[in-house]
Amino acid sequence: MSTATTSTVSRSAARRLRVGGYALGAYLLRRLVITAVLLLGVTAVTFLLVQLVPGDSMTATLSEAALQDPEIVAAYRERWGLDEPLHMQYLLYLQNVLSGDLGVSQQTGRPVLGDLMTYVPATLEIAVPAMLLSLLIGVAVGLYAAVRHGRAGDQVVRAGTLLGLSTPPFWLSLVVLYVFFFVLGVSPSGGRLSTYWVPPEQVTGVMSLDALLAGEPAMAWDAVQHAVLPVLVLTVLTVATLVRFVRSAMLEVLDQDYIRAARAKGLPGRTVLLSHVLRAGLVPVITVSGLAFAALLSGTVLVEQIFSWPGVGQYAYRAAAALDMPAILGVSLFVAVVYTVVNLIVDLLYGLIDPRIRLS
Amino acid sequence: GGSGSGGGAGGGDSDDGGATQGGTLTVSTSFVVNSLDPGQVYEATGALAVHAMYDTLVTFEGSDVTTPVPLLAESWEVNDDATEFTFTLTDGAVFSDGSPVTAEDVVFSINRLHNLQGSPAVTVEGLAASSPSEGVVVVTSEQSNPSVPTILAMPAAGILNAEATEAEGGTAAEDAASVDAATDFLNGASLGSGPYMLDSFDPASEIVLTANPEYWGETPGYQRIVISNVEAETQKLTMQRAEGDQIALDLSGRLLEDLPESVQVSASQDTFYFLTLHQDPAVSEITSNPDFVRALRASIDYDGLAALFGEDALPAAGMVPTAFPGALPEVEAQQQDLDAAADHLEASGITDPTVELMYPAITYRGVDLGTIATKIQFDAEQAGIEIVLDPQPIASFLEAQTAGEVPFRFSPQSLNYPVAASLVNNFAPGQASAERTGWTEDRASEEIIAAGEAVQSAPDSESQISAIQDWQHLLNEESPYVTLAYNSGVVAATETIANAEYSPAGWQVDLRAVAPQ
Amino acid sequence: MSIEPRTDDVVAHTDDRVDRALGRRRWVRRLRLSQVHSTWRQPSVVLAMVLLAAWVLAALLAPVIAGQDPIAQSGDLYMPPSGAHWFGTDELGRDVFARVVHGARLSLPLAVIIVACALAIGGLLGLLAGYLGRGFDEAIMRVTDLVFAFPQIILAMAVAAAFGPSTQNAVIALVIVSWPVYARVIRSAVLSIRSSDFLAASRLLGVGPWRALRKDVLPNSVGPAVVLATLELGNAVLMLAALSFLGLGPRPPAPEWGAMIAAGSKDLSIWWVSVFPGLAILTVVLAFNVIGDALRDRLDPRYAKGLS
Amino acid sequence: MVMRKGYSMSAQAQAALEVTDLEVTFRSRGRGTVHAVDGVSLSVARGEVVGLVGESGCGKSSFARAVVGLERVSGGSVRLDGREVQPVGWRVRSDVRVQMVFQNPYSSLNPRRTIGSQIRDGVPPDVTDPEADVADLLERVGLGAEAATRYPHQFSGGQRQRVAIARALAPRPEILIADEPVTALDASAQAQIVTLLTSLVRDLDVGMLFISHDLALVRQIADRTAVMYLGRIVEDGATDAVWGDPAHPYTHALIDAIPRISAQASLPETLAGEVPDAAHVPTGCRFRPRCASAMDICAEEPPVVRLGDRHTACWLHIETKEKQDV
Amino acid sequence: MTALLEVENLGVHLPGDMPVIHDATLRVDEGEVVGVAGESGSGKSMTASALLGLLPPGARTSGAARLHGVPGPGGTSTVDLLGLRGAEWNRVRGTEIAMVFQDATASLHPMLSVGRQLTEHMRVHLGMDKSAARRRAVELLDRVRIPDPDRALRAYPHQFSGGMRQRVAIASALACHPRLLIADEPTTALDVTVQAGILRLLDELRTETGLSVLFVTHDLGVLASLTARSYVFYAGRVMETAATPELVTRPRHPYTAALLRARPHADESWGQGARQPLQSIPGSPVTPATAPPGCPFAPRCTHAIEECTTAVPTLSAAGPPGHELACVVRPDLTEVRA
Ligand SMILES: Nc1ncnc2c1ncn2[C@@H]1O[C@H](COP(=O)(O)OP(=O)(O)OP(=O)(O)O)[C@@H](O)[C@H]1O
Ligand SMILES: Nc1ncnc2c1ncn2[C@@H]1O[C@H](COP(=O)(O)OP(=O)(O)OP(=O)(O)O)[C@@H](O)[C@H]1O
Ligand SMILES: [Mg+2]
Ligand SMILES: [Mg+2]
Ligand code: NI
Repeated sequence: MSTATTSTVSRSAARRLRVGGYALGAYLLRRLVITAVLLLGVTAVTFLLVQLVPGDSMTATLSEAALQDPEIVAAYRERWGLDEPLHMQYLLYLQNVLSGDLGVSQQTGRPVLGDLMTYVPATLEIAVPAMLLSLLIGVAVGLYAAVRHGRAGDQVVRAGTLLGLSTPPFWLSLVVLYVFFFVLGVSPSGGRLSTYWVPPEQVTGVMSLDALLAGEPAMAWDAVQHAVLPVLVLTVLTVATLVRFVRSAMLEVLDQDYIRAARAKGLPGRTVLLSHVLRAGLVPVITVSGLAFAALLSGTVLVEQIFSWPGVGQYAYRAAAALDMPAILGVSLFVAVVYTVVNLIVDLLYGLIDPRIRLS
Repeated sequence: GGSGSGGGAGGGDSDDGGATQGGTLTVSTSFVVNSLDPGQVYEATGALAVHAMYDTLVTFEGSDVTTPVPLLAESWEVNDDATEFTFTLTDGAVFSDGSPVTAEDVVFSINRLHNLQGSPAVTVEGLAASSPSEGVVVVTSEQSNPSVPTILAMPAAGILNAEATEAEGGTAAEDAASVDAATDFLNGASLGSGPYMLDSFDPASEIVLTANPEYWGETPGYQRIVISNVEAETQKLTMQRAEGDQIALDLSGRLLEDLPESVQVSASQDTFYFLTLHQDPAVSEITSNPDFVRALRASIDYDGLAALFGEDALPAAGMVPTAFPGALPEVEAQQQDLDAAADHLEASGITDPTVELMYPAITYRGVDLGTIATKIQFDAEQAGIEIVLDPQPIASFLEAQTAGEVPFRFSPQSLNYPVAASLVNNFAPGQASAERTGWTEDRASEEIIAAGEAVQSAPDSESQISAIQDWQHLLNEESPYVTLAYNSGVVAATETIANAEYSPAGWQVDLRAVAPQ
Repeated sequence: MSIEPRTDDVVAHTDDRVDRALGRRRWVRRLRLSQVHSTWRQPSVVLAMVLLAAWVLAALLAPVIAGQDPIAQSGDLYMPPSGAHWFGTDELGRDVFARVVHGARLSLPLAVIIVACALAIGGLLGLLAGYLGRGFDEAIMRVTDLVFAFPQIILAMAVAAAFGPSTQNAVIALVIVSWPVYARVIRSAVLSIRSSDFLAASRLLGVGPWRALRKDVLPNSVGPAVVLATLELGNAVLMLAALSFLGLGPRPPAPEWGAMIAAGSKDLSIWWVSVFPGLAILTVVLAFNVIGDALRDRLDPRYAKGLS
Repeated sequence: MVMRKGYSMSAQAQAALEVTDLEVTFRSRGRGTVHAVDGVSLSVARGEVVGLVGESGCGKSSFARAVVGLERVSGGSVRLDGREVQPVGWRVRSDVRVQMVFQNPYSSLNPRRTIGSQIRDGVPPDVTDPEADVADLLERVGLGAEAATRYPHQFSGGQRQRVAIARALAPRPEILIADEPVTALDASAQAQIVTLLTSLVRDLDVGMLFISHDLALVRQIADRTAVMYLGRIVEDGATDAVWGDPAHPYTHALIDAIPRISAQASLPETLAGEVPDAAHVPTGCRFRPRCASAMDICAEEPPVVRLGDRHTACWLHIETKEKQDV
Repeated sequence: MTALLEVENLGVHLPGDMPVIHDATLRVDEGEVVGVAGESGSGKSMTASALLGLLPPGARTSGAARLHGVPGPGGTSTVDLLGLRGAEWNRVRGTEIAMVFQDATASLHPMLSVGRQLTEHMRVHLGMDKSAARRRAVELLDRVRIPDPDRALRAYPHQFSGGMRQRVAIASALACHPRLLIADEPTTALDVTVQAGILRLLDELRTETGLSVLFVTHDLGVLASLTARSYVFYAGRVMETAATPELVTRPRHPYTAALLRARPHADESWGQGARQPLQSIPGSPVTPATAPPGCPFAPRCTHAIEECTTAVPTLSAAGPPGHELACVVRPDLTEVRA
């Protein structure tokens, strides 16, 4: 948040903290390189975790019958380079990962990558709306709280966000399900679609869209209804962080002289808020929304399980419950990659939006 | 919830919807399915699906598991010492691709099951099939075995289209275990002659079956059956506000409690829960001590434990669940006797024993095994035995169990095939399960070995039943198994469904028979 | 002169003159201070303190307060809340109230252990990274980047699963995923101190680098660490519960809140089995968060920024 | 004549601090190499106040920090009585005879230590009663001895600057570098601190390099004044001479830009343009682009000209110098 | 001269009942540059903020601040600035009164182009379309001597130097033809050389456009060179006011005199005057909140008498017309300058 760097920080510190002045091209390149290195590191971490699993990864992966067969065992050893030194094993692992081979899930007996491909759209179906909703609410409410700083509205928001931050996600899901399904009976129980529907042909992977494409509005509506509660819970979980962040970012901006200057110019309050305060305040918000998205993805692990939502989260949950390491690591790797890439995009956006980076 | 126009049978508009009576049937069950290849199928849900897709020579109807009825075989004969079974195939049975079911297909399928050496192969151990003439199949057993028709009614013995299977890399040859490559294909499509075909299989979430338009028998009841992987608690939610035709398979005990009146429930106590104590002193000095086993056996609050499962469970009397002939009468149910436990413990010479109890961290038939294990822990504590719980993921548990080095474990068990004698094949000293428990023949008494043999050599089922009861009494005396309780398999179905009966035969509910009412 | 791209350093320079207006900042500080004093008197903070005190007391006096044995089983399964069982009984007929109260004995100390370990590791590494700079700093920061690339709960899950489920391993997993936050925050605090004039002045007086670390750097970086640790205590409780919920926490029959919720989640009609432990988590975490927030307001808010 | 980048001030016998051809460079990403200090020579004698003035960004602070050893020196040398001043690094600094007073009194004291403990850090180990020494130092800067037990936030900006001075004096320094020590203070506090500093210099026979952008203030207290522009010294000499008759056009412009108090309101004179980026220094005379009297010859690096006691680096004085030499 | 702005007994209390301004009375005539001086924290900026309604939220004001000749639906009228609420301010801000802040870096939005920041309020207030506003923006930039105005419009603030930024800020303030410009220490953050340029610019604007300026500074030298009349603040009160040359050469309030003595005497004949030690004011400044009863300067005043600590002196005439001071003692200060 270089906008906020003021001179109370000793000057030389300020110099060091400032976003360096690179041209956008160099900035882009640097970010790309950093991301690539990070991703490499991410694979190293998952590889190390594989090594941590007690016993041979082979016994965990191969079936009983296959283990009896020396040929299969030899082939397996060769493919995963189990006889090679550790760094060679890592290279092999890397090679496998790069070619999309994340191993075979013990639970499903299928390649982890294929499993992920199946479950990702379902997760996105709730994660993306929840993220958008969180951003919308987060910005609106955060801005509201900042403008009403210290007053009743702000206090209420603050209390609400603290409550949101302190709520265990799995518990909230249960309570919501209990209330809306069990007590009130206004929501479907779980899953993506009532079972009497034949799922539409997968086009986008998003159930409601696919249903619409298949010309089944009633089915699309059913799909939407199923998504409501999980989206709600995920939103509640993410929005608290966002509101708090937006609030403090906006407070910081509201405190700036340039906002006073804009008001002194006689600009209407709305204009000041929407085109001056928001613009400056959103830069850090964009950055943090990358983080928030990652948090949201982690949230799906427990939430999807409770709502029987067949997404990556449920997959991860089941993998964890079954100690299905290839699947767990596949999910970790996947989410880490998504997160890293989202962050890269966010950083690039940041570079595009902030002229101080764009034009330096 | 908008249980709108799309609900019920309306959901399944399809081109040839006229052929079947119903649209979509949803079967909810919490499952782990490794394979839908008959030669590999082992788990209950796999059996459920395979049974619907593959015809067997004979089968069972409804909840009855005593009388096999014809399916692909229109009749069969058995020789006197029950070692040779001759099946005559019906005419007109065709696979889903339209080709006729021949004796070669049957021979291929049974031999492949045997030679694949997969998990279900144990049931056909010692059996071999051949076809002396067209339309006739002879199955021989190395030992006298009156249960062969029952074994051949099991889903694993489903008949595959031999030609098509071979085309996908399948083989029935001796080396099938390493050469056969059809399993992957069979996990994505079916090659049977049953009323349903495999539409899609997602090992984590669902199995979708569709009606076989070419089915040679009666038209299947539904156009589409979705077997979805749903936790027990969600199954309950679904049944509470069921829309359309729904079956739930894991509702038992408490979960059945406040279901709507309209839900039909069918149950049968076909599972038992038991503890196993390793008999090899090298593995554990404690668990191999017979007095310790007795102390533990006396410490368990069988009634309280059964209560945890809900109304449909019973405290165990012997190993055979009440669903099967040969079960001990209810009055013989075991009782907690803490004084006796104390005496036994003293006799064992072990003071303040601590043992680790390994069990799979799963919910089985709606009951969290952790709950039961915690109860066991608590009861044992009353007798001065400390138990440390060691929940393991199912895969690790099975692996450890197979390795045969677990001192003390707890798990549910159902029968390989619905004949009590199958337990002897598995649990008698020296048999597969007993071996993994270190209960070798030389660690067992003459008496119990003889009792086991008596079961196996019983010429008819009557004498077999009394033999098996004797065997169970002896087990309660000196075996490393502590049978705790029997629990039911339950089928809960919406009122719109006919023939939703629980079958202890292994497939839980006969999907070929269920139909809209 | 024409409009040439100016570098930030030049920008920083003109800021320097603004230091003249330091007076202005003095009032800002004064203003903050006056607000801060009221933060301690805010009803929410008082409430949080009381709540936390109550939980600590509950943990200390659990056997007295609970009245019943948290692992004792009775035949009364699934009893709804009543006079005999305030929070009802669970699937084994155990008193939920007793279990919730005893749960504090598990969650609170474990959270403290997790935070203490993470603080010790992350704090030390962050301190050294900020102070030593260069290679060491780079290395530590890249490692934290790596850990941050994974969502916390998923990494914790993976680590706990790799080590196998147990209390100890859950704690290890949570420490592994949470130390980098401390490293980051402390590092940035140290960085700003490292370039501070008072540290330079100390060194000019002949104070050695290690003594300066102890006397100048350390005391000035504890503030953010304390704030963070308080907030992280809440987070640790939450994460521990999540791991237990997943079955990767303490083994049964330990009255762990997350595990209790998991047990209750098996059947919604016995809502009391999961609602009360959930409320326990909620209140504990809320108390930590409110107090952490107040602390953050109290101590220099600038440092706390790294948290959000 | 050997052309050197910088030049030394008239070699005074008693000069304690001797800076020769000092260079400080920074490499910053995107900006390239910045020669913040580009060959500066300067000396400070005991009991003498040397003023250093210049616009923002001309390298005054970099110079100060390099002299005390806080910034890495990339060329030239800093000597105290002939011995190199030891840079601040991983070793304990044993020679503490050069001390510094910083600009910002709010950040130059550790907020979490008592004043006394911070001052005691500098008291030489051979002092038998350090407490008394601290009390003595505090008295000397006009604070009561009881201040020792208090914390920085209990003091105003001016008082903190006094504390900072006391601390700098603790190790009995011989040279004090004061980098804009009063810029952050109110007018009245400025006067107090400046008065204190000058009296201490005289009383303790310490040399002081007083850096400021306030030319009037420097004129008020400095014995000699050096004017810095873009990393170089463009003029130096006795203060009265420099201010009375500035030799370099830059000095002239600086002086003319100061607003004055007089009965007739008059606006200060402006100086065209602004200080160029130190990373892209103009060729030849660095001041040329802004200089009103720039000539063709100014495209070449100007020589250092000696005018009596003074020096300047400007082509304007070449004639004069030659005349003198003759 | 006609009064443009008349502030009477302005009082400002910050939330928490913290007084920052007491009974400040001041006047700005049309086309006049008026100075406000005082130590840090004396309430200069608060006064400026009060006149634009930019006080911190929750601040209370008292007194009156009348702005004359504000055009309205029925001809021009007088507006009490302190009575304005919410959107009413927009009648005044930008068009009648504009402001330049101390720190130009902070007072320009870092992410909006200079063009946008120059034109947005023109379009709101003057109803200009985009191109007309741009044309005027180019003129303005040219007026404040920014080279290559066309390019400058497309640039962002960080691409300018501090002095240039302050010029942009001034251009932006002048965009809607305000009649009063409040400049709050606009040169404090700048080098003297740059400061000189800004001072000249403001002076030119005054002569050319008849702009009135309220110039806030703590540097009496700046005050002397630019302003015609000045007010000296201490602890939120006006201590003395007079024509600037009179004030700086013949101050009558001990505080003003002390301020003058504390600054370096570099002003008269350069190079000659022997160096005199600076004379600092003893003690440290107080704020209205911490001020003792009576004259707030009394504790630091060398002329203070008993009475000073009891009654707060009010501003009253002294000496030449227009010279007023708030002092009980009114010592006969001989000229501060030799
Ligand atoms: N740590 C640093 N990294 C990069 N550049 C630096 C650093 N410190 C100073 N500079 C550059 O060196 C030049 C001189 O800076 P310095 O701080 O020495 O100037 P100064 O004369 O003290 O200015 P001021 O009057 O504003 O304090 C400037 O161009 C500045 O940008
Ligand atoms: N945001 C604020 N909150 C609380 N008090 C404030 C705030 N801003 C200013 N003050 C107080 O108001 C008084 C007057 O401040 P003001 O900004 O008017 O001083 P100033 O004369 O402009 O000082 P400077 O020369 O440093 O700009 C000061 O005592 C200060 O403590
Ligand atoms: Mg400097
Ligand atoms: Mg001000
Ligand atoms: Ni519905």
